[in-house]
Amino acid sequence: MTFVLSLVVGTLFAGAAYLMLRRSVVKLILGMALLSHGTNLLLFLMGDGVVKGMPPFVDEATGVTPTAAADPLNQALILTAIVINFGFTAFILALAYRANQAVGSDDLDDMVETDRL
Amino acid sequence: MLTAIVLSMLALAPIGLLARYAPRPLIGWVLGLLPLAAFVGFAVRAPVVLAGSVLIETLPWVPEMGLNLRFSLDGLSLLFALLVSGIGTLIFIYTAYYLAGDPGMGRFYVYLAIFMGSMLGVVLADNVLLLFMFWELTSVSSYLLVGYKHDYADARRGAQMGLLLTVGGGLALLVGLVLLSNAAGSFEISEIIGAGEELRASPFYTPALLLIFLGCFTKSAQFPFHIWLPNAMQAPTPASAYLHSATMVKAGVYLLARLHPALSETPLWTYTLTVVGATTMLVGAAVALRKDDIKGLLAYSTVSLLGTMVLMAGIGGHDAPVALVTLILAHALYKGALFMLAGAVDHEAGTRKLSELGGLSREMPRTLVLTSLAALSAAGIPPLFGFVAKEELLHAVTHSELTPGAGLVVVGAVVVAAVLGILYAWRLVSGIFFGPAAPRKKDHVHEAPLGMLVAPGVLALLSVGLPLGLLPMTSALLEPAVMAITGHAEEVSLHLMPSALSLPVVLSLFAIGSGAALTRFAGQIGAMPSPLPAWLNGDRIYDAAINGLLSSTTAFTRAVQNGRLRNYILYSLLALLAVILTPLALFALGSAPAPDLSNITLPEIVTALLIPFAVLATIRARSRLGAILVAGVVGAMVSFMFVIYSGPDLALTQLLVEVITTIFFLLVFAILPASFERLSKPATRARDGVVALAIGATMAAFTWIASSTTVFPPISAVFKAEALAEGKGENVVNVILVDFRGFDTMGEITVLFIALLGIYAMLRLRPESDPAIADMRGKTTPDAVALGRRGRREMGVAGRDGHDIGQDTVGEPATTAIRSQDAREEI
Amino acid sequence: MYESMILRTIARLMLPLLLLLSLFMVVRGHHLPGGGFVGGLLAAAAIILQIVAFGPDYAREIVPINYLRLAAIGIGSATCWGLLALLQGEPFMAARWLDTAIPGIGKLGTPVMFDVGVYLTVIGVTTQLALVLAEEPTLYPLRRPPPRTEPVAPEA
Amino acid sequence: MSLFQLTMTALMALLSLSLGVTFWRLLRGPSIPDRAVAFDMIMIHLVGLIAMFVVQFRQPILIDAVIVVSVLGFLGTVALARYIEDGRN
Amino acid sequence: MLGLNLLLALAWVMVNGSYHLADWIVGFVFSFLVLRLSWSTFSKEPFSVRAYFRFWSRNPLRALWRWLGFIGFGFVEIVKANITVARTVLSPKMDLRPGIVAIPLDLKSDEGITTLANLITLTPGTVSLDVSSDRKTLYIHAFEVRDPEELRRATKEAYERRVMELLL
Amino acid sequence: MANHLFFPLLVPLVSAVLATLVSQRRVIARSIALAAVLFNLGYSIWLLLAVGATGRMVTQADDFAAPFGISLVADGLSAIMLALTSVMMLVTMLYSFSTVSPYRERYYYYPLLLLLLFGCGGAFLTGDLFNLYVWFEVLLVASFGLITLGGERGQLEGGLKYVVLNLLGSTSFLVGAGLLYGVAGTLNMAHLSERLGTLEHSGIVTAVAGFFLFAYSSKAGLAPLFFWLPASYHTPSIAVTALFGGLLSKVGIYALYRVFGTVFQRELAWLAPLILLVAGVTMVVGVIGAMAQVNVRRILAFHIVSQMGYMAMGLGLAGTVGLAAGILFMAHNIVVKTALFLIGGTAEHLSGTGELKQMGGMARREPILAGLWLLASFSLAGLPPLSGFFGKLGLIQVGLEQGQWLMVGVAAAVSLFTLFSMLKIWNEVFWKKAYVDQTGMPRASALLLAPSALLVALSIAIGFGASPVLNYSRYSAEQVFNTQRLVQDVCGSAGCEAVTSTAN
Amino acid sequence: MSLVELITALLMGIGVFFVIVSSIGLVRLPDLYTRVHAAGKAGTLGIIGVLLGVGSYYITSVPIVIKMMAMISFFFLTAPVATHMIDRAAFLTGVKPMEGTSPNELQGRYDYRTRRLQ
Ligand code: NA
Ligand code: NA
Repeated sequence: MTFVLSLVVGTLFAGAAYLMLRRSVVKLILGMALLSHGTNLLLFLMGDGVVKGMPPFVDEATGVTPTAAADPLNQALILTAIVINFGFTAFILALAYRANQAVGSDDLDDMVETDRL
Repeated sequence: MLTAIVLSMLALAPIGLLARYAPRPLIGWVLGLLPLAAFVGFAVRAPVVLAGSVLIETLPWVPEMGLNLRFSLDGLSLLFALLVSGIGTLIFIYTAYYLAGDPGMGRFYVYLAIFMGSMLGVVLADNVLLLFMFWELTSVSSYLLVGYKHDYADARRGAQMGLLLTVGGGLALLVGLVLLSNAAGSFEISEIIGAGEELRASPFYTPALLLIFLGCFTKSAQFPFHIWLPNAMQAPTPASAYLHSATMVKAGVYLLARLHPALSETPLWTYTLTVVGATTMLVGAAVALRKDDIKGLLAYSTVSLLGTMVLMAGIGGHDAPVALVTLILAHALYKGALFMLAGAVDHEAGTRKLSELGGLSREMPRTLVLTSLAALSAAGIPPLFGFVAKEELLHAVTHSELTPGAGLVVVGAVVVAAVLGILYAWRLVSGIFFGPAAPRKKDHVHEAPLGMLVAPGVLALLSVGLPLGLLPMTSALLEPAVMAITGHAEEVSLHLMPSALSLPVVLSLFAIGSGAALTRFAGQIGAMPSPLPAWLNGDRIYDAAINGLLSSTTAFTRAVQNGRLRNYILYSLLALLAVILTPLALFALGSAPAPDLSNITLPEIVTALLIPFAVLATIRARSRLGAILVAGVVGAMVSFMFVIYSGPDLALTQLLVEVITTIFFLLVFAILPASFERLSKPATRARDGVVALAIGATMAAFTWIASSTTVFPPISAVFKAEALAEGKGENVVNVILVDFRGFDTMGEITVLFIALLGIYAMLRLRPESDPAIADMRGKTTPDAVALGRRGRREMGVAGRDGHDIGQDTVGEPATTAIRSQDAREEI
Repeated sequence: MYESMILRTIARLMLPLLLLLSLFMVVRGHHLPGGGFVGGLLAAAAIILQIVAFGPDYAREIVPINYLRLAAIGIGSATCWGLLALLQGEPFMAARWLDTAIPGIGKLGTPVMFDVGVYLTVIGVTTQLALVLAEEPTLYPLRRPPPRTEPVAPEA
Repeated sequence: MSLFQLTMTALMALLSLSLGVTFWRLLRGPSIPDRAVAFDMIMIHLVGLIAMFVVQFRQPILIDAVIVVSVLGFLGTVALARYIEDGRN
Repeated sequence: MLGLNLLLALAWVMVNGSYHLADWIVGFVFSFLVLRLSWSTFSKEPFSVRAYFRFWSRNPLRALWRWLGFIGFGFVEIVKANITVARTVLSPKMDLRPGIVAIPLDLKSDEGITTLANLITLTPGTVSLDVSSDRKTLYIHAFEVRDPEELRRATKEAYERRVMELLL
Repeated sequence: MANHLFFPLLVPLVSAVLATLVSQRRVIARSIALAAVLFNLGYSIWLLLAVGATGRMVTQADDFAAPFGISLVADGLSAIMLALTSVMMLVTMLYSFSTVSPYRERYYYYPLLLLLLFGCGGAFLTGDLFNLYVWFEVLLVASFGLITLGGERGQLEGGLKYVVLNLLGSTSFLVGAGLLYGVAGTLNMAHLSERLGTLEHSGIVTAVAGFFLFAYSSKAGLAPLFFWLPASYHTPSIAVTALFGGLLSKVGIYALYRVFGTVFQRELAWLAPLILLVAGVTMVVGVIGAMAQVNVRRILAFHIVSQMGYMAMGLGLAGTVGLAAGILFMAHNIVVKTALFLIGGTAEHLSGTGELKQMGGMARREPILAGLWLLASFSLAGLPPLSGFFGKLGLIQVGLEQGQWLMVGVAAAVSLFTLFSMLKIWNEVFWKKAYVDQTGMPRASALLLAPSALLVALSIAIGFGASPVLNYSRYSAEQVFNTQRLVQDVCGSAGCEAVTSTAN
Repeated sequence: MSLVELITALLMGIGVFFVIVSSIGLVRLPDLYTRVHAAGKAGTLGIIGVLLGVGSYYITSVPIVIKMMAMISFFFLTAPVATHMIDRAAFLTGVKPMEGTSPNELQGRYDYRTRRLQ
């Protein structure tokens, strides 16, 4: 399944790249959302193998975490990444909205005044 | 002591500001004490040096880089040090008269003092890096002096041209010096000179030498870098006299002389210097003859002389070094005087153009006398010191180490230059003082104040005095200098009258005779149209280069930084591909294991494959909300993957975040145009598609390879083992988050918090909500005003709006736009 | 915006239930899926539901808290629990546990309290974001930019 | 694999196929409310899938996830419907 | 509100699966907390101890009984509705005669109207579209509208009456 | 354990929270912020001395042992960066007091600054790769807030580019960290360097290093990833521009030095030619952009890019001496760049515009400002005896020793072009006659001049004290490269791998 | 297969059946207003069936049973609200009912200015 999921990661990144190359602000943001999904899934596959149905919890009966359980560390990293990304997505949303408002267009090619000579 | 002199000159530079307050021109005499003190300091040490010793002082500064405050005083340094401080004293006095009415005189003195300190540093430094440092400082002070009258565009241009050329050459020099030092194993000049044999054999010899030449040629205004010097005449005359004639421009010559013992006597050295020097000599002389502006004329004559000096440094032979030091001294004396006198004329007559002058002999007799003395010396007429120098010069070229053919050419060139020198000297004197008087620019032209003539007077009289009685003393002064150049003991005996009718004497007489004969045609020669095509003009080429630089950089920048985010992203993605795909393809792709497709159930595969479909749908969506929704489904499916593959916390968080983000999206982008416009061309889409596929394939390969190669066991086993015991929790992931790696979580909630602060400010602080600002820009919208008011209310600043806006400082673009607009309208 | 009485009735009912669920998530988070983030997001979702049903103004009145301050306080309290160890000469955030479990809640220690800080921060941030975004005027219809007079440069 | 687990796998497979069918409606539209319905149904499918996963892999701790997904499905659908009301599609 | 508080506390302990006194207390405190926070969604009057101790219903047991009956009724209706839907959806040729019908309401309370609307949605052939702003009309969409008047009557008869027994 | 390492993080954090709560009372917010910055300044100077005297300091966040928990590691490089951060923060904060509008101040200007300080501190102190990512994001989002604070159109437009392109870099960092964890199974930099050091040559590791190179290069604005920088840096308040221009852009360089100096030491040798190429192109492209611009802050923004090339060159010289030269250059550049932005910003502030064409007359009107500018711009161009000379000289010397002729040539030539474009500003803003009537123009107050004067003095001091600074840079560079010692300092004398194997 | 498992499988089978019915309805039915019927009714019953299955599987665990009951009530309460919101949004945004929808007594009842429904 890791192989299939690797392909899925690839499609997420490909979609993200394509969307980010569009001119619409909305597509740009969607592209970034896909990018973060791809990253999260990629991180997820970097753990100690992909395990079906055995989350990293201490078994109540035995009092120990099964060694075969999924890797908890990369899950913790992904959680951090998800939350950070949440903040960023919100920020970009608000920023895109305000830029959209200030420029009067959602075409990124209309937002060239700051740096074009 | 040397260190003290140099550093105190620099440190005391600010006292020049006194000139703003004290009585003028008396203050010039007071400030003149500064260089005088230095002069005395060197004079006191002169006997020791003349006796053949070298004074060396060392203070460590940055020994790690080889930079030390190491100064040495040998004959060459002494000659220059005396010139710099001596002429400096005269210039300080002269300035007080010349700039008597200028409010910025204090500033001028500061620059002069900095220059003097730096120039002393250049000639005294015994460490290449230290030398370079002072070298650059002289360029900088020259820049400030040339640009002194910076309200004028020409002054700014002249200053900039000089700085760019000299600093550019300086950079080459720096690299060359570092190379040289690396080859010699030391940064101390005395040691480098000692390593001459090794240096000439080193593979770095050629590059180092060429780079050093570049530095020296730019500094000493050698063709084709000479163009900055005439433009530097925008400087007030004292600066021209001091820097651009007597001292700074000789720094390059000084350095060539200084490194002569170590680097000379190779064909590269000899012929480069000979060709460049001779060309400069002739070009300078030829142009000088055609100049209408007296300072321009003097500048080109300086160029010519500098060429001659470089020639002397190059041709080799027993006599060249003697000629070199004699020329340096002679030129400093008469050219310094000529500049100051030209300044006096300019000061009194209000113009520097020969065509607007003439017949001033009656109004300015003293000036006439002094100018004539200096000009005669410049023309090499006996019994002035210039003649002595020219004798030595001709002696040197006839005894050079060049091949006979080359030697003959050089002799011819020197004679031609000598003839031209007589001609432009004649033009100068006759053009100012004799002939028909042009309409006066000023009403009452009269003699310059006596104080203003003191300094040129001293120099002019020295040109007379040195040959008439002081020659032995001069020889004694120059002897150790020559020794420093040749690297071994030399005897110098200058003499006014040749002992025999040797070839040099004949040539000298020939030059004087033909020069005198041609004087009556000097005017015509000067008025001849230039034989060179118009575009072959240094100034034009420089301007064209600058404009070309500006327009090409503008075109390039416009093309690259074109404001389009998608292009930037494209460049970024391509760069990413370059740095990850290359090593992947080269090193890692081979290690990829074969795909393992066992143990996959239908629900897994269906839900996993929905993700690519949803991605594709997001791309192809024609409706925005549709795209947002489909992208949301991607998130939901990813969370489902987390559920299946044992990440329940991930799934929960991911899904919550997904839905809340989608709602945020709806909150601001809810009401949208129904569909996306097709903005990009098909070709663009195809290109982007290729890039996207490449990115996707690369990432898939990375994921597969990295997830299937585990070189080292992950450390996560410890977390599983310790969760309950150490972290008192059964949810290992949560224990990591709040305990084992709680520090990450700390940072992560801070990210959320900061994002909130930023978003809140972005949405509430609205320039267009501010009635005071928005009204002027005509951009107020009721919504924005309401939001701004709401923000202010929430911030607890309601009712203080007016106060705040009044205080809103100009740094903000909003108000500045208005301000500058107002300011323009007032004019 | 058209009001929906049906939605409002259900949203009202959901508020305490979802808040309670979020508390449950936090309390059980150390042992079951959940924790400060999930709990905080869930609580925020409960309030967002009120925003959806009633609009931001009324939602502010229903649960009258300054959420930005709540977020600040959340971060501050999370830091404070970490500081406890630092003041005793141990590294920041070194865990401190009460010896006996609190009945009904379980083991209490600084990591748990830290999680509560996270919970408060996440509620504050998410809710405040939703509120300010919901208070924005609708974006469209926008005035379109004036048509380009200059020719469009070819794609780079 | 026991008969029960086999049944569950089969049911899950059916449910995931049904999910695919729903997804088609999401892609197809044509109107935004159509997509909203599809979105709602997708969330319901997710709830179902997770619930069945709970049984098949004996993962009762995932039940909280089921609850959260249901809540989010409702919230998402309602918000979507709510904020498109002013649009003209 | 106390009743609701206790109910939530009960839910808390049951969901936690642990019935110690401490759990009850924690559940009660948490429930109180969330109820206090969402007070204004339930009550027009400001929070006070008196308002808090006011019970929801005068006869909770009877209300409970009625609710259970109502739920049973609803459940049966839902199953019937689904069979209808399944038959329609799975039949090869769908023959639909849909329509949107306005139903005048006798119910007054928010809860009552909402319950009715939900019930209508879950029962065969009809879906609630919206309630008029004056709360006097409920608009429904029906699969099969042969006679609008008949539909109006049947709906009021079958559903509104039952809801009115519980809520007004 | 050096638990004091938490203080420079916690003090700004707690102050930021407090300043948020009192943000509408500007005086209190200012005082809190100033106090926190002063504390950090004092602490970082102490740390600089202490690290110089006793060597690396280490502690473990959460008291969870390395390599499992998060290590905080202070070595020379961290101490230098921390000290410079504090100084720049102090200076820009002082400058803000007289230039930032009360509006912006109330909308969490000081909390954002403090949180930026928090993020920078964390980034410079952490010894954990993923934790570094978190700190990057903290300082990134704080910079987002600061760059858009004010809501002007330019800020929004530029901010969008800044945000999006920086997030691409961040994502690459995260992906790289994830892949590295997948391959090497750990996140602690010391442990990573120990583990990767035992590999002969692992293709996948080299490939993964590419992600980090991309990520940090894009943070540092190296070619061709610099576009966000000139698009956005001139848009916010002057103080913010100065802080970002001076300090923030260097965080990427810091990360390059740190991660490629320790974790990817082997890959650095492979990548050095590429890094040098990138460095050269960056220098040239940046200075070309600067020459083309006609606005004070935009010229300076492009110069940042150009100067980044020099710092990358320090890394590309792939060795202790090269890195030391790079560190020296970075220290110089942080100071001078901030100074230039403040001085140019002051001229802009007084003139009411930053367009060269509409400025002028400043040399006569504000001679002190002019003097400061001249010193700072000459320092930037590398004229002696200012700090820039030593930064450049160090790189040139090492470059020549290594036979990197082309690189040295480019570095030298670019400094000439740098001078050229700085002269452009000097000519247009200071020397040229005033474009408008300046009678009503405000005067530069002492408070406006003091921050830049302080920095210029610091630049001169770095020049005159180049020897100790260079020695400290070398000491730091050696610390960076000496991974063996790092491993021992972080995980104990047996090393991290020993800890891991006993724990398992 | 034990009794519990049998019941579970049965309930879940019913649930899955109705969910499938709803998704087929979603595809086959002619217009939005009719599709909403399928989603609102069949979807809800389907998911309730699945949840009942879970409840029956873990019948001995009170917390799980309670949670399942809570979820079932949640769906009863919320699913109709969701369909109502979607229907209304569709009507407001001008989604046309299928040909032959009669009567349409909602037509023209929304006042776009005052945002009220008569
Ligand atoms: Na792996
Ligand atoms: Na701990």
